[in-house]
Amino acid sequence: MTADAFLFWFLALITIGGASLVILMKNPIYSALALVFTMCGIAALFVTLDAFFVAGVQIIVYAGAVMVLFVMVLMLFDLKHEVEAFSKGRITGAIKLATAGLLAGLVMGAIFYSSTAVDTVITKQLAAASGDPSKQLGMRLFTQHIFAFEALGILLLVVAVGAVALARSKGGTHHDQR
Amino acid sequence: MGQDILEITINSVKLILIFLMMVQAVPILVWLERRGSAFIQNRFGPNRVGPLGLVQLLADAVKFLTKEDFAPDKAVRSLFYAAPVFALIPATLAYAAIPMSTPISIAAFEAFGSTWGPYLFRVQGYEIGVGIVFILGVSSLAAYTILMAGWGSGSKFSLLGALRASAQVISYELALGLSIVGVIMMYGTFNLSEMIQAQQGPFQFSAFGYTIASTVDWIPNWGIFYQPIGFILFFAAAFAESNRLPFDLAEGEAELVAGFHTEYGGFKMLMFFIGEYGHMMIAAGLATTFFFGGYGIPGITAQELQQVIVGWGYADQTANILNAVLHFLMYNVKFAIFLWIFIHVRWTLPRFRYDQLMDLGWKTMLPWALANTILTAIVIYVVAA
Amino acid sequence: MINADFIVDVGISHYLILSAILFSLGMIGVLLRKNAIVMLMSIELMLNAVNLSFITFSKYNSHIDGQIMVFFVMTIAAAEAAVGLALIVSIFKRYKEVNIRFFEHLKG
Amino acid sequence: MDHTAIVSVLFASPLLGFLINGIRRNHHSANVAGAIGSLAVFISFVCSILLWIDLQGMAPDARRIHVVYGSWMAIESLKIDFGFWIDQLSSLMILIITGVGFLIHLFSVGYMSHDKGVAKYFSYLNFFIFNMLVLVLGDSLVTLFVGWEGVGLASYLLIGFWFTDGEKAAAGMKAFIVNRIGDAAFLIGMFIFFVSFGTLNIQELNSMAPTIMESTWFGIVTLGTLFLFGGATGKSAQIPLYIWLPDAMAGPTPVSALIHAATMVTAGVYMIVRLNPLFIAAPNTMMVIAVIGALTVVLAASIGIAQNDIKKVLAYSTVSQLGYMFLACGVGAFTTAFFHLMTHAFFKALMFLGSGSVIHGMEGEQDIRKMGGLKKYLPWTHLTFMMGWLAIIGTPGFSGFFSKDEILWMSFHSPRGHWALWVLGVIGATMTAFYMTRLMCLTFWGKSRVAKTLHPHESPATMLIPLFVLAALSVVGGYVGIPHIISEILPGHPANILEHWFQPIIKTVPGLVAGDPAMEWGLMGASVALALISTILAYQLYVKNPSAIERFTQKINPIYQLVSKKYLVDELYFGFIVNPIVRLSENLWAYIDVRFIDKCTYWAGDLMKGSGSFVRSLQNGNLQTYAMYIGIGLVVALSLVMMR
Amino acid sequence: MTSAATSMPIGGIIFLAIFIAIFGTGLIFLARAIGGQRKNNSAAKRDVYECGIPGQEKKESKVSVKFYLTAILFILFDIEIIFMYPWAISFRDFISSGMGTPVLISMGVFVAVFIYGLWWEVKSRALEWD
Repeated sequence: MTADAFLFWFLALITIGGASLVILMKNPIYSALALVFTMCGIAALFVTLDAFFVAGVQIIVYAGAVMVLFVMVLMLFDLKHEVEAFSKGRITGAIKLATAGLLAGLVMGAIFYSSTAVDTVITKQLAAASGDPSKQLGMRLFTQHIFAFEALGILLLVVAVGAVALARSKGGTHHDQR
Repeated sequence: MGQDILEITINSVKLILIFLMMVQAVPILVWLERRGSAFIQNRFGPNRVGPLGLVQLLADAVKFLTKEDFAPDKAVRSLFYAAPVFALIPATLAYAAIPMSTPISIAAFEAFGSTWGPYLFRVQGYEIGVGIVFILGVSSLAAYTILMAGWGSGSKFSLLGALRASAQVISYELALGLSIVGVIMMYGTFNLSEMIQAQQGPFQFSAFGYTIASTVDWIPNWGIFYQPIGFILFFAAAFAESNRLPFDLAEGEAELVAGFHTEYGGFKMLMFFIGEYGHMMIAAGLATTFFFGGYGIPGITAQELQQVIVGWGYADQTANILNAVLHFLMYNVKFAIFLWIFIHVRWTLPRFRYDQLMDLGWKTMLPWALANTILTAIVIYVVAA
Repeated sequence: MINADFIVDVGISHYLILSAILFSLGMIGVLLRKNAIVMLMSIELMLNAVNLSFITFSKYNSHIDGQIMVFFVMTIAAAEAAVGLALIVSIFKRYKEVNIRFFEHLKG
Repeated sequence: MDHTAIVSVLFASPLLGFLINGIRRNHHSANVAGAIGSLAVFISFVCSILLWIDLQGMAPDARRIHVVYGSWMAIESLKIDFGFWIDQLSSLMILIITGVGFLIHLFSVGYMSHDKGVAKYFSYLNFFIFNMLVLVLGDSLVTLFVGWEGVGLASYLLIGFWFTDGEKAAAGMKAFIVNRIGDAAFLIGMFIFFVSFGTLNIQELNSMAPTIMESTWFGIVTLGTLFLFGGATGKSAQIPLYIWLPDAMAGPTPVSALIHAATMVTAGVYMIVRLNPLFIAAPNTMMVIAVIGALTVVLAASIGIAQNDIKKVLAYSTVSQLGYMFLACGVGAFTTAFFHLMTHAFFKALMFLGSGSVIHGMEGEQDIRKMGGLKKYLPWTHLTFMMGWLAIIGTPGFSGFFSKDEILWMSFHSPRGHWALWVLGVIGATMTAFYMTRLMCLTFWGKSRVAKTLHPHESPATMLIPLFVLAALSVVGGYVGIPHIISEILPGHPANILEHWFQPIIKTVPGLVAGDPAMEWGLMGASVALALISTILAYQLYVKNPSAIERFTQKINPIYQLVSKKYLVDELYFGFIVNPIVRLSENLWAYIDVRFIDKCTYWAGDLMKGSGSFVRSLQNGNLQTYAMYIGIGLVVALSLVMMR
Repeated sequence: MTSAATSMPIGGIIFLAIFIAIFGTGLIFLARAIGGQRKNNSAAKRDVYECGIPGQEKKESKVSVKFYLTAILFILFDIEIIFMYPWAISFRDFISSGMGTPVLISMGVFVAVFIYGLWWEVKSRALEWD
């Protein structure tokens, strides 16, 4: 087994284990921490795919920002006394599980089916000739995708305004119906 | 991690060494801090145990080890115990990415019946192409340590301290991240080694098609001359990131006792200390790298020094190693100066109020960092035109 | 199918299958967990799984656009998390709980 | 500067003015808002001049600038660009729009100085200018239509500017709805052309036209141009859709001058001139246009005689003058139509602004029966208004004379003309002379009937300067298009500049031959004489002998009533179109709807209710259940894809 | 770079992280072994520190929403800053390839939006602490 293959299987184990913990842990804080773990694993997978910059951004944005927010909210509202972790209903539960399982199975089937026709081993060099992939990303982002970039700027502004407005609201969507 | 078993071993040992270096640096820093503070405040400080009180470090470590391991009843034990361990990880991971000297190249040699090498060992944990992004990302994970400790303690003071500290850390991360955009623009790379390379040699730059160079050799081509505002912002933000005075709001004794580690004691406490000092070291290392030429020696480039050493009569291989040692010393001098500034500031400035702190981060440093970015962009654009 | 080659020769299909598994795990989380915040986290997990396949294809096709898409997805995900959490917090302020059943006002 | 930059500034300037004034709509300073608005239009005016100068420098048959900003839509064969076309015609048109527009902006600064919504007002005006430019410069019918709708919107907003007054808001809505009818026709026309020619680019359409000559009534070109003309009747207030224009006088007077006299209402004429090769190819359409134009001339002029509101008189006069332009188009004298458009823009804008000055001086009074003798209070207004009056009644030497007389001659002489059209035109001219003189008499001359409490005052300089400029233009504006017959007797034989300028792009109707000079002189003399007689008559009646008119109207009271009630056209429309439709719909509702359709819907509703109560159990409001449905759908879709 | 070299840092990072985790856990256990854990602590000792008074068990958390608002704003601005990184790194290349002006303008627009957002947050007092 080569180092690369070992790394992949190790990271696959970490990510799948972390993801399983996310959905299995009763305490949402543990779920969140498991998700941080998973995201770091995914970032490492990005590195094995030569996406260095995106891996760094994954850590900064997901692990360092988004999940901090989640953890902070969970801690702020101190949700130890959770009702029940999973929704009720055995039949719907079974259907839901089956749906997710089938989806994964179908995708896997498709991959196996097509991988007989396509070369499965990833070509190792990512356009190595054209220089630093981070620069390449920048060049492409600010030429081809410039409109999306500006639109995201506006989106972030709108979200900032909206989130502040929401966070300040008194809470609740309707009058209490209980 | 390497090509063959020797390289893997050396690289692993290197990593462990870096970690141990960080760990052992903490007692020294603690001693320095206590002596320094005493000096500043006209006291003696620890001076009984050993010469200049140097053995005090050992005594402290032993004292920490022998303390009772205690967790309050309300603590969430898993997080309570995991937090100090995790406090070590981000700091060390980030620090290991900072280059501390010129790489050492070892020519191929014969041993145990086979050919080994050639090797290129870097005096750093690992060379990363997107170094800055990696360091920023990893050090942003430090917020979890704080939150885990604060929440895991099950104490209100701890939680409030943790929330304050993490809010502070993330707020200043913005200013920190933005203050180095100008640096990235200057050097056009995320790689720390390449940045140091760019800062080698005497001061010179080109503008409007002319090359402007200093007439004196020893004025170095350091980033501080191009990014003074960026440096000030970066350094201030780094202070806040490491949770030290004047930014140690999380542990404002009068309000919050000791912040998120109120419930901690003994060795667990020491591990938080290591993490905190680790952040200080990262800040010092990064400031050195971005703005003060990294391991570079003013007045002479690494290649020139290599030539000089070869001229003294050493073989290339030996000269290479000597060169690396000299650069490593240079790095440590700069590094130590910054650490001393950290300590000095801590004992000089009073603590902020929390609203002042947040105002400073959001309403002063962020706009200034933005202004610095815009200014840099425009200058680069105009000068290159 | 599962043989030594499959373990040693890590290729595009491995990454894609991993991505599919992570996606399904996230989906299970969304479908089954009661806690709205955990549901949001599961959605993040699904997005991450998709990102992984984006990067895989980017590598496979030697084209940087996949990475740029991931960049955009991350932005959207962060925006979504910000707004989603703001909503959940406003629900929490009212009911002191974040059970998903408090979002059930739009029923037939 | 290259052309793209100039055109960009041309468009950006009023758009920016619109945005700035729109954003600061709550500021009440007329000077600032007016300065921004006027400056924006002035910059456009300068750009127009620059473009016109550039065109001058080009070879006569290559005078065109095509600016394309990019593709707007490209769906199979439908390709529409953000393209703008500047040639002899559109460059002159934008000169008129921005030039007259600038003067009217300037006038508005004084006129609207006391209004709270002055910033809003100027932002609308700039919006109008922008859209008018789009309309005029658009290189395809779609772009033209965008401007067409845009000016409609601006017109609606400005008619209902004082929307707190219900009647004025209603006038705005009336204009909008009546225009909608025309717009529907215009759209149909566009569709017809797209289906049959596969393009909506104006130049391409024009280049295809010369090979066609349709004599049937149901040919593609005839139908298409008829529908386009239908759109023009809406925008340019021709029979049967002219009814909105008099009501549109509810807006501020400068708006009436700019939109409802000088520019927007002439858009229909412009459109026809723009597409002249197509219209030439459809003689039947041209005949319709000519007849409707001539009828409008007479009808509107006759209503104008009996109106007492100073702006209403001018409004009907506008309708009537627009009728002349259509008459000219209809007989194939496109150059002359544009010529009249231009002179009309000068003198009618002048008269509207003059009336605005009067209204301003009379502190809002619009009824001419309560004026009279204003000459001594408003000397400058009187003087400039008189220039407009001389121009419109066709006094030889003034601008209106040249254009109107050319139209009359062409309607008689052109192969598409007819003596009956000439007769109608001359009747219209006679009536025009009469009611305009009446307006002059009642407003400025004779005895003062002004209420004792009112103290009429002359307007400030910002309002008078535009009047002077326009008055000068009204006097000399006609000399760019001196008819041949007159130029022959003038020293130096000045050429017909306008005809020369338009020659490369405006086609003449086939079969046009040089006319008999004696005949032309005769006809001209006849029409001038008739106009002179009616002028003197009006003067006699309204100044010298006011009691005679009293007796006269008494004698023909039924007719007078009919005319002063505008031939009851509004009532007719209500009686024969609106009310029957309402009654029909009521009947439909009572019998078909309630008894049949409702039953069906109830039955369908019950069915839906039944099935809905089943489906409702699926929609339990639970997010996760919904997510499950999505998942199941995904699985099904994926399996279907996989199975193929 | 060979494939081994590209995966080297990631291997090193993982190795170091695992090493520290094990090392740290070992230290914790070592400290426990040496320092020991006393049984039968008094209730006062086992309670969390609340300035010496008995701990209050009121769950009504009155924690300011500001913390979480700050975190939200942090995420959004952080992403905007992250967007500047690829721009910053390739800015010189853009200039040398003659595309400096459009790229500078597009980032100017983005930064203008950023500044407006910041200004709005300051103006709406979302960043006030009291």
